[in-house]
Amino acid sequence: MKQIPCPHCGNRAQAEFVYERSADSVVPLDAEPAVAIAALFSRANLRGTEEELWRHAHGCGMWLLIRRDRVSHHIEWVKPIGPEALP
Amino acid sequence: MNAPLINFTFDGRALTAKPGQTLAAALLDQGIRLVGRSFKYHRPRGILSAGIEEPNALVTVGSGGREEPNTRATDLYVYEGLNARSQNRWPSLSSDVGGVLSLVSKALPAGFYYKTFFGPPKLWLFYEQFIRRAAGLGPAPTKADPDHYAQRAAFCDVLVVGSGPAGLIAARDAVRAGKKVFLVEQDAELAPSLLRDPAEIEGKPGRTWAGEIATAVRTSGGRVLTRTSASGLWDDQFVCLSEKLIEPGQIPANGFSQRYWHVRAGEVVLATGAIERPLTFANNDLPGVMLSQAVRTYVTRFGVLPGKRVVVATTNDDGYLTARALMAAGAEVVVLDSRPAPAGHSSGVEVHNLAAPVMARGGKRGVKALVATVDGAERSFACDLVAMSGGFTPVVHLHMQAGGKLDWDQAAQAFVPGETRQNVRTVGLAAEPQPAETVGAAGNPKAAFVDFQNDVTVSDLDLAWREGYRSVEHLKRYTTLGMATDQGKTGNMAALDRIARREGITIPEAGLTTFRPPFTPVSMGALAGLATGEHAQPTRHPALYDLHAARNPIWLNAGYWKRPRAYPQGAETLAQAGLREARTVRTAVGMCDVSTLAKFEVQGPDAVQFLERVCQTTVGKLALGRGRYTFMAREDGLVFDDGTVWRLGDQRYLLTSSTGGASRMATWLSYVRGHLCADLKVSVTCVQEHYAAIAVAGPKSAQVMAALTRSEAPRHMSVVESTIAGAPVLLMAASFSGERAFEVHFDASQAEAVWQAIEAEVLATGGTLYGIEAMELLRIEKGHLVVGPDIDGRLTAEELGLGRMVNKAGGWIGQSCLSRPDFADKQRKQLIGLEAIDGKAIPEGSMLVRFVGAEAEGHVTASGLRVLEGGSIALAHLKGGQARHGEEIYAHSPTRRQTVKVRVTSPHFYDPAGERYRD
Amino acid sequence: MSKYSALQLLRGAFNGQSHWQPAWRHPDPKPSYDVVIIGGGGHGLATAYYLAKVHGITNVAVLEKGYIGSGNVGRNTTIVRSNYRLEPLGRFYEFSLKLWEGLSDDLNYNVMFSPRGALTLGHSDADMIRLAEKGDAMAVQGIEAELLTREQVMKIEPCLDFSRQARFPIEGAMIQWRGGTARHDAVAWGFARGADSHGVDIIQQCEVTGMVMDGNRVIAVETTRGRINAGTVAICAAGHSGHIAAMAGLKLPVESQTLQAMVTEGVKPMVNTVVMTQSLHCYISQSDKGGIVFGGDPDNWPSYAQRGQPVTMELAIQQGLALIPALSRLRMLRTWAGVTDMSFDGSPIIGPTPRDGLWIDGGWCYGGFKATPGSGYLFADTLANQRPHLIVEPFGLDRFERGTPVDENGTGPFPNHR
Amino acid sequence: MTEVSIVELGRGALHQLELWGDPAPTATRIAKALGHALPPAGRAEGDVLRLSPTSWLVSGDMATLAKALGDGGSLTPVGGGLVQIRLSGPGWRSLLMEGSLFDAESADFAADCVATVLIDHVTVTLRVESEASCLAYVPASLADDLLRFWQISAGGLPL
Repeated sequence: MKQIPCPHCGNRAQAEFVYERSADSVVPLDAEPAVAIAALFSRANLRGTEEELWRHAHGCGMWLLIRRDRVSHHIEWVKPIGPEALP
Repeated sequence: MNAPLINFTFDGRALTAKPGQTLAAALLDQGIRLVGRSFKYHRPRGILSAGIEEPNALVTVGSGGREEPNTRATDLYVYEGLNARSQNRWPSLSSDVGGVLSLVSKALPAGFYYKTFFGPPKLWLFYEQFIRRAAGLGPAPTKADPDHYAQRAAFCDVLVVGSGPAGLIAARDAVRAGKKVFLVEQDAELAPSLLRDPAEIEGKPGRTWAGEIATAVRTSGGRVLTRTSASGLWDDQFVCLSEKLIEPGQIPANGFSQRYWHVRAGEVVLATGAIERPLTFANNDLPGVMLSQAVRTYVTRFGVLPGKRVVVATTNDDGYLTARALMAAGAEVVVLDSRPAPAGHSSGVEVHNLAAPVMARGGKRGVKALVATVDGAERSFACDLVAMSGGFTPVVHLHMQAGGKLDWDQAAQAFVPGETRQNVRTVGLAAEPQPAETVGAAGNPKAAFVDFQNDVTVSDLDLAWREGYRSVEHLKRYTTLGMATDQGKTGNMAALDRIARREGITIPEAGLTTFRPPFTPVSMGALAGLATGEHAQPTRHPALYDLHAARNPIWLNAGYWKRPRAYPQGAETLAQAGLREARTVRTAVGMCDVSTLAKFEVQGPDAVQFLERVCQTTVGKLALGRGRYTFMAREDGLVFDDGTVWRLGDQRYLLTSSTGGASRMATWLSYVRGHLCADLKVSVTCVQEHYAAIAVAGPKSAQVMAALTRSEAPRHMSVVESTIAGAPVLLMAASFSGERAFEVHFDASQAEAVWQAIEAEVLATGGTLYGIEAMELLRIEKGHLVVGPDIDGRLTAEELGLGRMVNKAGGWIGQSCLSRPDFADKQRKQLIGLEAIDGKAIPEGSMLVRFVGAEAEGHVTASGLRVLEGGSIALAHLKGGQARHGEEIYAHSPTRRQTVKVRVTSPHFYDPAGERYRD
Repeated sequence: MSKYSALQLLRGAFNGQSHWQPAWRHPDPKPSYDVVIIGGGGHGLATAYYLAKVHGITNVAVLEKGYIGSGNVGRNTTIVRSNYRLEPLGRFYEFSLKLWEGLSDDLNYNVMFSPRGALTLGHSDADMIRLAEKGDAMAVQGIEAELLTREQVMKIEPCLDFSRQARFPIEGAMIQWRGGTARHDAVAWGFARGADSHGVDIIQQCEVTGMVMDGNRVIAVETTRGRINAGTVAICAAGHSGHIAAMAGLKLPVESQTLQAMVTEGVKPMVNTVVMTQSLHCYISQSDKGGIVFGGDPDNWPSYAQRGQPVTMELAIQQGLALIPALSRLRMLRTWAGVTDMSFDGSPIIGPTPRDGLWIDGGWCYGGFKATPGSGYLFADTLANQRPHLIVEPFGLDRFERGTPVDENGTGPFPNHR
Repeated sequence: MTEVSIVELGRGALHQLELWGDPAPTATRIAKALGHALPPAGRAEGDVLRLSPTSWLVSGDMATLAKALGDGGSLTPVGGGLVQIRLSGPGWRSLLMEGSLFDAESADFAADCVATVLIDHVTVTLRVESEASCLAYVPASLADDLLRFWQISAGGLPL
């Protein structure tokens, strides 16, 4: 049960967050088929550090980009994603 | 002053205990030594330890829903009325038939079951019944638990696990540094080691000193919890504690029997101490062979003398403390020390050096003598108690759970905590155990037990090693070593020692198995908290719930929601009520709660751009006040949801989608908005619960709406703002039934007024309430799809028959993945209709086959009937189905023994031209 | 190989069980093998066994970085069944189930396959329809399935909560009587002993660290015990498939996630079958030792740690206690976790890779244990004939880009949406 | 037993304010109209409560707000979907620790602090009103369940 520093809500228990997808599986809008298919159906899936998209589903609801070690679970950083926002 | 004695029973025998005694202490006090039977051979067993590591003395306590099997007598404080029963014996503890297994044990070595019971699986199933009945420990519970278990969060700067002197010092230092401290002790008393070995600390009696620190912890905002076990340590110092508010089987005063804590700590200090190791010799499992510190605990803390003639067998200095305590209590003591005599040392007790036990003699009534080698020669010592100490195993479980490594302490012959990546440190005897020697196993290896509860002997280890199960994990799994309820807390080191000797390596080279949570077993009830029984998962009540409830519907659990399925009249069955309701909708009018639909307000200058990404249909062409059917594709191009989109204002849209997919849709919209389209000027607000919604459907629905709103009802697929019963409503002319119909959406706080107004008008017009059952009949006949059975996430819009509605301009998400080659295959499944040729009901879910015996080419997704005319119809997925209209095939359900001949048709059975939508 | 039998055990009673031989050798790796299998788990060992036994290909090495059976074959909930909705899955798992039925005899190692019934509960009429659909799909394929009424379920599994106000009322069930459980470790050991007896080298403490390529062909593997040349390299390392495939420059349609399970202290028999449910995420059975074995959802986040999330398990227990209220006073004794290859349609991946000489058997999600003999047999056949066996053809690695996933749940490409 | 009172207040007239594009100019207009700035993350002020980086929950006079908002964002009625429950008395913080994973006992969680948290499977938005009480905004369909949870839990709070 990680503690995840939400840039909007502060430190919160992992149970409030949902992992959505790895950053390398984001299909950009209007991606060419080959790009979309590659993004959607293959993963680096590293036994190491990767960037991932999470959502603070049971908190502020915002999307977050998290860089994290998948063996130790250590979080290197968390960055907010989304529209421009006031502090 | 003598406190009153506590009455309890053991196997029906009325007994008494002194206050503060554990069941084990009380039984020993009463001279009861035989407490249980072992798992495999049903050997008679007594009490080995005085703590949570106990492998032998397991009992069942409590009654009814509070019956708790496998409770350790050493970890159970006697309470008035305690009713404890021994386990795994029949007919009684002293004459257990299962004991015959002891006699054939020679043919039942470790892993014997892998080598026999061959034959067909049914034969194993037959043998297995007997094995299952013989195995298991306590009785299987049968009743629901009447008690509550709380689950509670806590946050602290420092969590100290263990309240021995080292833990108390850590707690005191943290308090002095201004920290919020949690101090956790599994025993009922703080600093239990000071009850066993009273001492003066910092010039005060140890107990006083301990009490002062506890008070300091409390007054500085921290907490002190006794009877609390730290069972698991997870990422980022997240620690689960299980606190016994009352003893197992006891009736709680406030309804709560345990509290399970989820603690996030800044730092965790493990002052978890060490567990004494037994010595490995023949018959070391006899009642009356006990751990040395445990004996001392019984003597000093509980005032019980477990034996009068005692042999203390030790590999370390701690055994001498036991010898002294025993002598002070009046016992006759001999010490067997495995080590050579130290120079000039006098302990005032008969000591034999270079002495190690070989075999105990005795029976179910207990040990009678201990045979030992003393300086190479065998000698027998008559005794009624053996107190043994093979050194100490630090409790490193939580350290290891935290991802910590282990180091080897040669002097103590023990693994000690090494580096860890979490903010966790270990102090006291868990970090620096007392020096001790390792003595190998002695005596007949077949009777020398390493894992007491699971009956693993030295010869079992030898056999496993000989057969190639040499990794510790193989050894553990093959022999079941350390897999009993005590998780090998006492026996693992002896096993490692044996294996290292066989392999010719050191113990650290042999390694250790991984410790996983929990440290001590945790009640399932505590893990579930209050979320049990009918509250295991929340039930969602729609805004109109109470109004339905007053009308006594048949309820449907639809996911989390509770929805009316039909409103039967008189003795109507569900099917009868559903059909009546559907027919009334077809001929007059009906009303139905559709509040649970997912609803989103999409607003802003870029709302259309956003919606045309998400919806596969066009949105931009929608005129103000108009709406249309829409559907959405996943990124892989397959349709996953459908609904409607309405233009409420210039830049304001309402998007509805399926109830079951509501949270998935909310997440999806949030992803598209928040990540893919972060630069758009748009807001997407979930209004699923804000709007309650009532569908009014039927040829008379326009008349009903006109009467309610005192204005002409909007035409099909138009939306107007209006008022019903004084409440503002959105009136959307949309149909899911094939009839002219409306959805009335309104602020859920107006639920009662709006419902009652509509209900009065509907009933006055000869209409009815209808539920999901009728809704299904109506929509199937019309060929409307639902998410789940029809839109199952495996078909494209084209295959669902929605192709001509797809936005040809593209731009919707999922488009690029539809270019994958196999989607061009016209033999993929497609949505079609079916009608039964002989009128029989078409079994929902049945397989579509060309003939019985052929392979399935599709299946029935929804089955219904022609509401007014009768005749069975269905929706289905069929390979290449859109080109097979007119073909006759079979809907085949072997599980229901039904086979119905059906004709493939269009899925639109009712008013395909949509003429009924016009007034 | 000394034969296992009751008679031999009895003989042992008189010689102190001293006549038993090692179940497998501990050889050093040879410089070269016809087939090198990466991963000494159930699938790798089974593949080696059938390669040797059925196809006579015995110059085979199974490389295991730890000890054999240390991965998912030893960290599951031991359930064996073939009750799938989609035809390719039904066909595959039924093939496997048939092998299970003769496995103890075939291996001369009792894997304790216990067909005590795989019971899937339905909590609503809709659930019952979906169960009927699954049962019908099975039956049409010749896989026996039976729908049960609430009353029938009551007789089979009286410990369940049959009250009408139950959160998950029991409307009925589907049962596959031939489903059940097996002793997980015994499967690894039995295949290891069998493979070894046919000459296969099982090499433990031998981690593959790289692949040696000649153009597009994999010709050898680098290991912690040196380079080993191989005619064919077969990846059988589910959980770590992606890590291994990356050594050959491949990205897979797989994400590694943790799946947890737990067992309670043992009690006398109370759960007779394997209890699963159509709409919940917990599955419950009772081991021969009496412990109630519990599984739930995967942790739904990528992790290579064999360590789960406490709250995930608590959710599974909440559901389990709602189904069997009497479990409340039992105690959770032990938890474990495995790293699973979550594929992008929930189905396995078996067949060739874009690299010549490199084949894969992975993507098992949480269905790998019951697949063990079938996967081994069919993968061995695939390797021996250098083409996918008909039954595993639908499970090719390229099915995602072709557009033919085998998506049992229809939930699309993200494992955590399943 | 620690004292806490749990009172269901029912649904209220609430709107969700969302800003799009560059939020700064809109926020300035709104601040002028409200007489105070839009509260930052984790805070509430007056009738306005911050929900997320781009959204606020507001009650009171919508006309002024709508005028100030202009086309800088949206104002959407959401009050029908939320039931408000007031926890008061010395035990409210203690009660919020039950079935939760959030530190409601922290001194930092003071008056006008806002947090959306998970309690007994339910996502709840909390606003500290004062040391004496806290207001919870609960999804209406789940309010019955959460109320029951709180009522039972209140009986077993630790000292």
